[in-house]
Amino acid sequence: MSTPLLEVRNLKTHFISRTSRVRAVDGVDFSVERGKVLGIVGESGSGKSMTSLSIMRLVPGPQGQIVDGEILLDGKNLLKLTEREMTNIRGNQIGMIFQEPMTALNPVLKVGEQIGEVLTRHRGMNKAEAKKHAVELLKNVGFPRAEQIVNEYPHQLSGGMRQRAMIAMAMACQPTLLIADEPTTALDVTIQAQVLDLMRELKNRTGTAIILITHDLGVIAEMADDMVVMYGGQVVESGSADSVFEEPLHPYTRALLESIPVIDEERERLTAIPGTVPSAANFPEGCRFADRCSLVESSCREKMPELRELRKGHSVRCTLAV
Amino acid sequence: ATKPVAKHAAKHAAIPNGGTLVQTFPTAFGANLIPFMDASLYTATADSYSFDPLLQFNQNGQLTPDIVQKYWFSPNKKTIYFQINPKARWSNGIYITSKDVELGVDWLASNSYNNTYQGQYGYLVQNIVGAAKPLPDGTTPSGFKIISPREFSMSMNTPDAAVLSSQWATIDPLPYYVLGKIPMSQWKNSAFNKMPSVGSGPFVNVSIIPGQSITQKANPYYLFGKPHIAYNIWKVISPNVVDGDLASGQVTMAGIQAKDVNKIKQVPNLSLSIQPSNGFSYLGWRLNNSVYGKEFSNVKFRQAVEYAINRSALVQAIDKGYGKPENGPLPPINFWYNKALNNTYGYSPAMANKLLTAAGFKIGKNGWRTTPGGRPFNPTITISSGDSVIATEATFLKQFLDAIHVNVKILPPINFNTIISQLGSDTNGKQPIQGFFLGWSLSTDPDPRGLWRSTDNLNATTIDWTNTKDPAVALNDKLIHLQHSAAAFSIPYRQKILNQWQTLLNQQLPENFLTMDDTITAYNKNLHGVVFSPYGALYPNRWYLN
Amino acid sequence: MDANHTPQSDILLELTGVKKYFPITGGVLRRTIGAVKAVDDISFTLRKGETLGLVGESGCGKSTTGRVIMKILDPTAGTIRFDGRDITKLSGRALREMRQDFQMVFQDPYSSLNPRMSVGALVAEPLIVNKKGTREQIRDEVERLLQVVGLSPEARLRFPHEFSGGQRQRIAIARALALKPKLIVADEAVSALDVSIQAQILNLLADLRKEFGLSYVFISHNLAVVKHVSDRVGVMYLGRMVELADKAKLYSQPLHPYTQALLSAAPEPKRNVTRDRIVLAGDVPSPANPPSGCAFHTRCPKVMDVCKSQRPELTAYGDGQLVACHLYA
Amino acid sequence: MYSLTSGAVIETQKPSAANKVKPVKSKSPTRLSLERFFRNPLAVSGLVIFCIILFLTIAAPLFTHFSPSTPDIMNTDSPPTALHPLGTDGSGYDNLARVLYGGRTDLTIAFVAAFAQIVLGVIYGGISGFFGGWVDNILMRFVDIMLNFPFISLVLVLEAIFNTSSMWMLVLVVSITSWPGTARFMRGVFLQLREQDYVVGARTIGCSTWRIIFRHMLPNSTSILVVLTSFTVAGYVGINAALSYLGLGVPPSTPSWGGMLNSYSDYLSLKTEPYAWMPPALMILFTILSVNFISDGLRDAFDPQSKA
Amino acid sequence: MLSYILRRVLGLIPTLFVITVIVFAFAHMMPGNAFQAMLFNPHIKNGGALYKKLLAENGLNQNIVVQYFDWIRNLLQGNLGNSYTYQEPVSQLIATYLPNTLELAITAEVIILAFSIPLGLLQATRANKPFDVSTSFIAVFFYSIPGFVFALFLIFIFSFTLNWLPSSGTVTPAVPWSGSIGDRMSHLLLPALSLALPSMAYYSRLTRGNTLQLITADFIRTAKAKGLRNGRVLFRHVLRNAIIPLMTQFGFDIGGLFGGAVILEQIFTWPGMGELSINATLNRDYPLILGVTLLFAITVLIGNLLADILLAISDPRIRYN
Ligand SMILES: Nc1ncnc2c1ncn2[C@@H]1O[C@H](COP(=O)(O)OP(=O)(O)OP(=O)(O)O)[C@@H](O)[C@H]1O
Ligand SMILES: Nc1ncnc2c1ncn2[C@@H]1O[C@H](COP(=O)(O)OP(=O)(O)OP(=O)(O)O)[C@@H](O)[C@H]1O
Ligand SMILES: [Mg+2]
Ligand SMILES: [Mg+2]
Repeated sequence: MSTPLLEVRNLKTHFISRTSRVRAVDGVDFSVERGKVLGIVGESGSGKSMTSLSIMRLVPGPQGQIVDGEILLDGKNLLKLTEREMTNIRGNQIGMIFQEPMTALNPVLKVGEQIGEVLTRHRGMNKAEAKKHAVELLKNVGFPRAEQIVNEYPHQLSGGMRQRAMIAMAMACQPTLLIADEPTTALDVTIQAQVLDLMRELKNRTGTAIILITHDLGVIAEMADDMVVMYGGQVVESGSADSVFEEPLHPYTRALLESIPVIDEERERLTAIPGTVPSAANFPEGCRFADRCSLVESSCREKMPELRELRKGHSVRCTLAV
Repeated sequence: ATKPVAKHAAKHAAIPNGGTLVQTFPTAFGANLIPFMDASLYTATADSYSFDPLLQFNQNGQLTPDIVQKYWFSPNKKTIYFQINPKARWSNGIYITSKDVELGVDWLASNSYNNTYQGQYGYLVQNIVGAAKPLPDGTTPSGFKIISPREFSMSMNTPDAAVLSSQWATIDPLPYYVLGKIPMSQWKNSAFNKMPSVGSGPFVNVSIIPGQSITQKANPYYLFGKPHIAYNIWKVISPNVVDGDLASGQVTMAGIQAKDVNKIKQVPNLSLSIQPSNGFSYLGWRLNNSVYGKEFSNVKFRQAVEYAINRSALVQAIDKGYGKPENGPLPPINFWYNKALNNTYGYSPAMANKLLTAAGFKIGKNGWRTTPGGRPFNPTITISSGDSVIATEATFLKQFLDAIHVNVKILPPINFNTIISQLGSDTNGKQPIQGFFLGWSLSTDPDPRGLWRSTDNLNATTIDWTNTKDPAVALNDKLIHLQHSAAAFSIPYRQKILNQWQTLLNQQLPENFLTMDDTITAYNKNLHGVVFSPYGALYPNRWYLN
Repeated sequence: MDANHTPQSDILLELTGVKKYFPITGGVLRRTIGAVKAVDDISFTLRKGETLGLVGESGCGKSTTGRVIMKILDPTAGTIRFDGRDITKLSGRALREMRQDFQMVFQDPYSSLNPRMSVGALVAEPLIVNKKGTREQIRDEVERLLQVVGLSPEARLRFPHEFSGGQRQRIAIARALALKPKLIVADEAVSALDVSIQAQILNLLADLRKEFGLSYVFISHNLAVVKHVSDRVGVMYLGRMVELADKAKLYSQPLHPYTQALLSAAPEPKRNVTRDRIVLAGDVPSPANPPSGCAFHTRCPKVMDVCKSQRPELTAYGDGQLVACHLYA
Repeated sequence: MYSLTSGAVIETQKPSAANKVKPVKSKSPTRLSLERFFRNPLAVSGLVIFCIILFLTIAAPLFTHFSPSTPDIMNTDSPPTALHPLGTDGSGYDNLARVLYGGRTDLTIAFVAAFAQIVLGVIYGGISGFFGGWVDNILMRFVDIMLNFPFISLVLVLEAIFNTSSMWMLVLVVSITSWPGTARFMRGVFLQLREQDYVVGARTIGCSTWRIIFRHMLPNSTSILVVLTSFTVAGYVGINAALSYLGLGVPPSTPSWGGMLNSYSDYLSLKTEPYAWMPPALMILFTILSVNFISDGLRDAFDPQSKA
Repeated sequence: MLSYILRRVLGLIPTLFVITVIVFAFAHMMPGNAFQAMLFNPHIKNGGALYKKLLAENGLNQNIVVQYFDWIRNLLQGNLGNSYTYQEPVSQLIATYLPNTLELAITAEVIILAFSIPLGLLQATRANKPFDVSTSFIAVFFYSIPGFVFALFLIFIFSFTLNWLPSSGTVTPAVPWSGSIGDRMSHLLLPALSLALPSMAYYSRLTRGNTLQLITADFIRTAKAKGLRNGRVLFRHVLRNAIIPLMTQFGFDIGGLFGGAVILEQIFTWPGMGELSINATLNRDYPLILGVTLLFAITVLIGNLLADILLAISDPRIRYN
């Protein structure tokens, strides 16, 4: 296989203020293959969004800083680029969609203008061309009335439609990578199914690789080729989706899978994970899951376990896993 | 008082012509500019520059020729004959004739004029035979006769020594060839009313910006010669910035307050004129007040108050010395002032205390005097709002009265309109006012009619002394009658009567006379030739700028 | 109907023909020009000790149903009977008395607790306003309640902002339990929580149910969660109940095309389960202007002509599975 | 492979690390806000300045033995002397005494008017927002009407009707003309609060209307109220000065900064008598500035998200 | 939108009705009336009779309710009556004075918006940097100074000391360039600035706050994720949204500016509505009081309406509701 499309190595994104240092992303490694879907799961606050924003170099400043690591897109380290060079990559080589379709679109600009903007910026089109192209893009994401939609404002669209418009916008320049940060969390199941379908279809059509961030293991199971499980700003497990679902190696991944009710099987009692996610401002020494882990040993609290490749292409950050 | 400036210098150097004079109004002027049309003081002032009266007063308050160059009385003193100056012309060169004077008289006598809100100057012609009541528009009173284009006469029913100086002299001729064509009922809406474009005075209007300014230019045909100054502008300027405008030269001449005199003296380009004024302030008492009317009616009380107040100190404190104590109903500046009144009621708390004690106002346990009946005596004094000097003066009055154990309370200042209305409502039994602090301003002639007689309509309100049963009131009325009777054509006689009248009021003190404040004018040093007087800055035609 | 199977005394809650319309005003004179039919003719019963799950997409009227039951909203039409008593028209003191028997847990644990009251005060408040005991008794009771929901009694002295979402939800539950209610309406009580925490709360709710014999109306859009907690499940669409059945039947053999689509669309955390996914086209229509006939006909893959004009009634099919669809008429 | 045991019947929450170190009695949100406030240097300096001003005003007799309301007729318009460090004014009042005592008037007007405005506005707006519906409709109509009133004219009219001009008059006029804005604002706040889950929740546990208003809604609007009040106070410190300019302020015998500033507000006085007008001007300025800083600080403290 | 405007206008009628009733009642509660002073003028012949005549002529001898409805009837015929003191139709007075006040208020608004929005944006993009801190301090400072004090200082500096700008009036009388654009502007500058400054400070604070909030908004992140450059993000995405709350504020303020002009009009001898309304009240000039109040209320409404329209233009969410 050739080099991966995107490689993230030892990424550290911290929020630094006079009184505290929030280690939102704390040494994350993963890679995305061309044309594949990488799913990232993890609880709220585990650093999923910050990881994706770090790739875009859109971490909210001035406190948020990428303090270490490399992000290689096609072998090119994004962290070394100037801000100006980076703007050429955003929206062009990497597209991004966000969780809240309600707020992710500018309420005062027409949908068509917002999509067209990407094209005028990166494809050098004039406004009229951009608008015409926007209609095409909207048709591609399944809008029957695309000609009207370009002249409408976001609030005139339903949640699902907005998310599709967002996708059209992110895909406008046919990026090689699409980062989708919880694209369906705010949507209803039936609409979620539509959007996921659409993403799959687009991926197949354009060969765009996707980073799909979610906390819904179901969505990952359905969509992802590879997956990464994050906890406390770190990757605790990564591998192909098949192998992780088949044999979850990390206690956290296991607990996660057992703690959710599933339609297809009857669970008398859910296996709850006690306690709460540790605060990113105040991580314990050693394994960050130790406090909640049912298998915890004293050694767990002493030293941070390394991410080890335990099976082929399947790594885990746990000393106990074998 | 400052001497008229630069009379002699003018003779040596040639007087320069041209320039613009800027004078100020503190608030907006009225929008009706036909003479006597508007009650606004400022409109009248502006009008006085563009319309000359029949006769004018000089700096000593005496009548001198103006449009009328000569006048004489018939032997029975009932008719006055007038002769118009042959040089008198309107600003467009047309000569002023008896017809123009007649129009002026007709206007003042007309229904249209008298039945409007502003018709207050109708009294100027009321003594002309046939004009006792307002006449239909355009009717000439039978007492007015045109003898020739330049001669006319006016008659009265009974000889009146004051009528010329206090009334007829001030009548303005009006341009017949303009206004004669317009029915008087329409004058108000005429273009001439919005801006009289011809006049007989030294300056005629050239443009008016409502609420802001009146621009006047020199009248080339002015009777006493074309003024040296080319333009005269009346500008409305807030009092807070007037001094700055004076200092920066944007305003040429403006009245200022006494407290500013020393500051103005430090401004290099300004001169000052300090002139006595023809008016005074007083402390009045409602003699018919239901609470303390009886006490106020006691002349000893009022005399005690007059002794108790250090009026010289008031002049020092309030007017920075630019003023005089006031002893009677005429200010010391007045030609007819009775000099014998000088120094009556010198500051003497001892006298005041003696008088009050004699009248039965005993000092109670709390240190304050009670009424002779033994009730607490805590009169209030009402003052009007809008001028901080008034409030200051009132606090001083309180201090002086405190010193003679009279516990007065100064009420919060209220609007002048409200005071007037409350003074009026006294008669209805509702008497919110006990003591009050106001002022009078006088016209040039001292004629006390209209105000001081028991038959005058104002007596019900401010001078309610004339309504009392006091025997002195009859004497007062008699003296007022005598001062304008036929005998009063003799100046010494009139002086004698007026002296008696002033003495009477000085003794009776219908109100407590306080002070006469000087009028202080600051003007740019490049303005010359102004004749300052208690009656204003005279003869604008002689002024010049360099 | 299925109420027939149960003796009347077993029924805790009964909704009959309940409607809730929100007026839409407009025009020059702000007249009512229409209505949002948030809940449009819903009937169901809840037995004592039973949990009824309500699922449906956003805006279908789940919360409104919950609020109508709670008497936070007055129904536009229909009757609500609680414990054999008609509470539809109840108000004032009588209502307040009655209210102790049914309590609510809200979705967002961040906004459902008054941030300016300490946890102790929050949990004590229902006891105080309903005058349940002396100060000391109330204090003891608060500590007991906190322990019941798995918090330490010291939590009493802290303020909500010091707790995580799951802990706050526990506080909210303690507060709801304070008055020993018979019914708890849980409106998306776990939706805002992380999956790991969600399980804690679901377990807690199950334990409480066992311990206190509670009944729940459990509102959620998560089919798996609803299945896990409920005995019976009602599926709502645009203000109407389209299917209501025992959970086993509903999940194994959904009748209504909408229920089928919903179930097929729910992603499962399992690899390689091949399901026949029914992807519905289009969006949910607006409840202000619902389609004629069957409200689902605009998206239904099995639509028939009759669906467009006639509104199907909720009728029993097979053994007591209630469904509102012309396919089963 | 390992097996995960299910937890106890009811999992007891393990106290998190953050909670462990904390003392048992923890800080209320208000307390935390105040702590944030006191960490804000600008706000604290504002508070200090304001306290100094307040002290100067209240303890005025300590700094001058002159009475601000007894004029000295023999000594008017005096420049600064040893006896009168700031000179005397046209009425012979000692300027220093006037400055010190004057704050009482201005601050009383500002505080009482602000307080009255807030109380009226909160009650009115609160009722309107809480009950909503037709009550709200009618009440807000009236607010619209009141908002349309020309303030200055109303001052004139009321002074004429009540036949007085005094500090309390001013307070009255200011309060009755300015509450509608507050009412409208508070209505919005209450409308919002009304929909909050915890308010709805309070109803479901049987709280009475009053309890809901006083225990749940008001405490949660205090932060807004505190900020609103302080901004309102700042707004009113200068009002007497402005009205004095039109001759509508407190009577000249009552000492007030506004009145002093006003009596020196002409070109020559500004130029030649800075010793007389600077002190009241600075007092007004510093009061408003400090109150503004305090308000800003309070807002940031109560609502750390807003950076405005 | 049209129906909205219509509703607002119709909704105003009862408001105006109540306002005029209250004002009318208040006006008549003031002691004295416009003609009473005549009774005390020693020079007027038959003052009493004339007084009665004037009362009758102006309907003041009638029942106050009748008077009010007379006024309404005249109003419906487009007649605002005659001012007692100015002796001119009220409508004509308003026509003379209103344009001046409008000129002042509108110029002030323009100054406010033109300066405070960019300033607020700049401050927000440099939040907590020296530029922001210093300009914010200055803003609070200006916000703290009473407008009239500021006016006096402006006059002191620009008019008296530097002699650059006139201190009063709307035009220079008696010069060839009187009334020219330049002349008018030079007169307008100081009063408009004095009127604008306190609000300018406030508006820039508001813009700054809005912008700071917007900078973290999701859709701004979206815009950045599209690769847009900073300038475009700021001016196209942030600014358009930042002005929305300003529009609402603007609506509230316009009436305030109108009323706030009263004092400045006095200082700058600006012949506007302020003077008219004060004189009307002092002189118990009922028709003028009512006329001015009516106009004031209508202005406030138009201001609000205008703000609503601007709001709708800048915020499509409102436009389509
Ligand atoms: N602006 C910020 N300042 C300080 N800390 C922040 C900031 N933004 C995020 N964090 C912290 O960074 C950590 C990671 O946040 P992130 O948004 O990446 O989580 P996430 O996994 O996306 O969670 P979610 O599922 O809730 O979106 C969290 O602990 C959060 O508190
Ligand atoms: N107070 C209200 N006024 C007007 N309309 C309302 C009100 N409350 C709810 N609605 C409308 O009623 C419909 C049903 O709302 P409801 O909150 O019951 O839905 P839901 O099923 O709980 O949705 P979600 O899953 O989003 O919570 C929605 O269209 C909503 O907009
Ligand atoms: Mg996230
Ligand atoms: Mg809901």
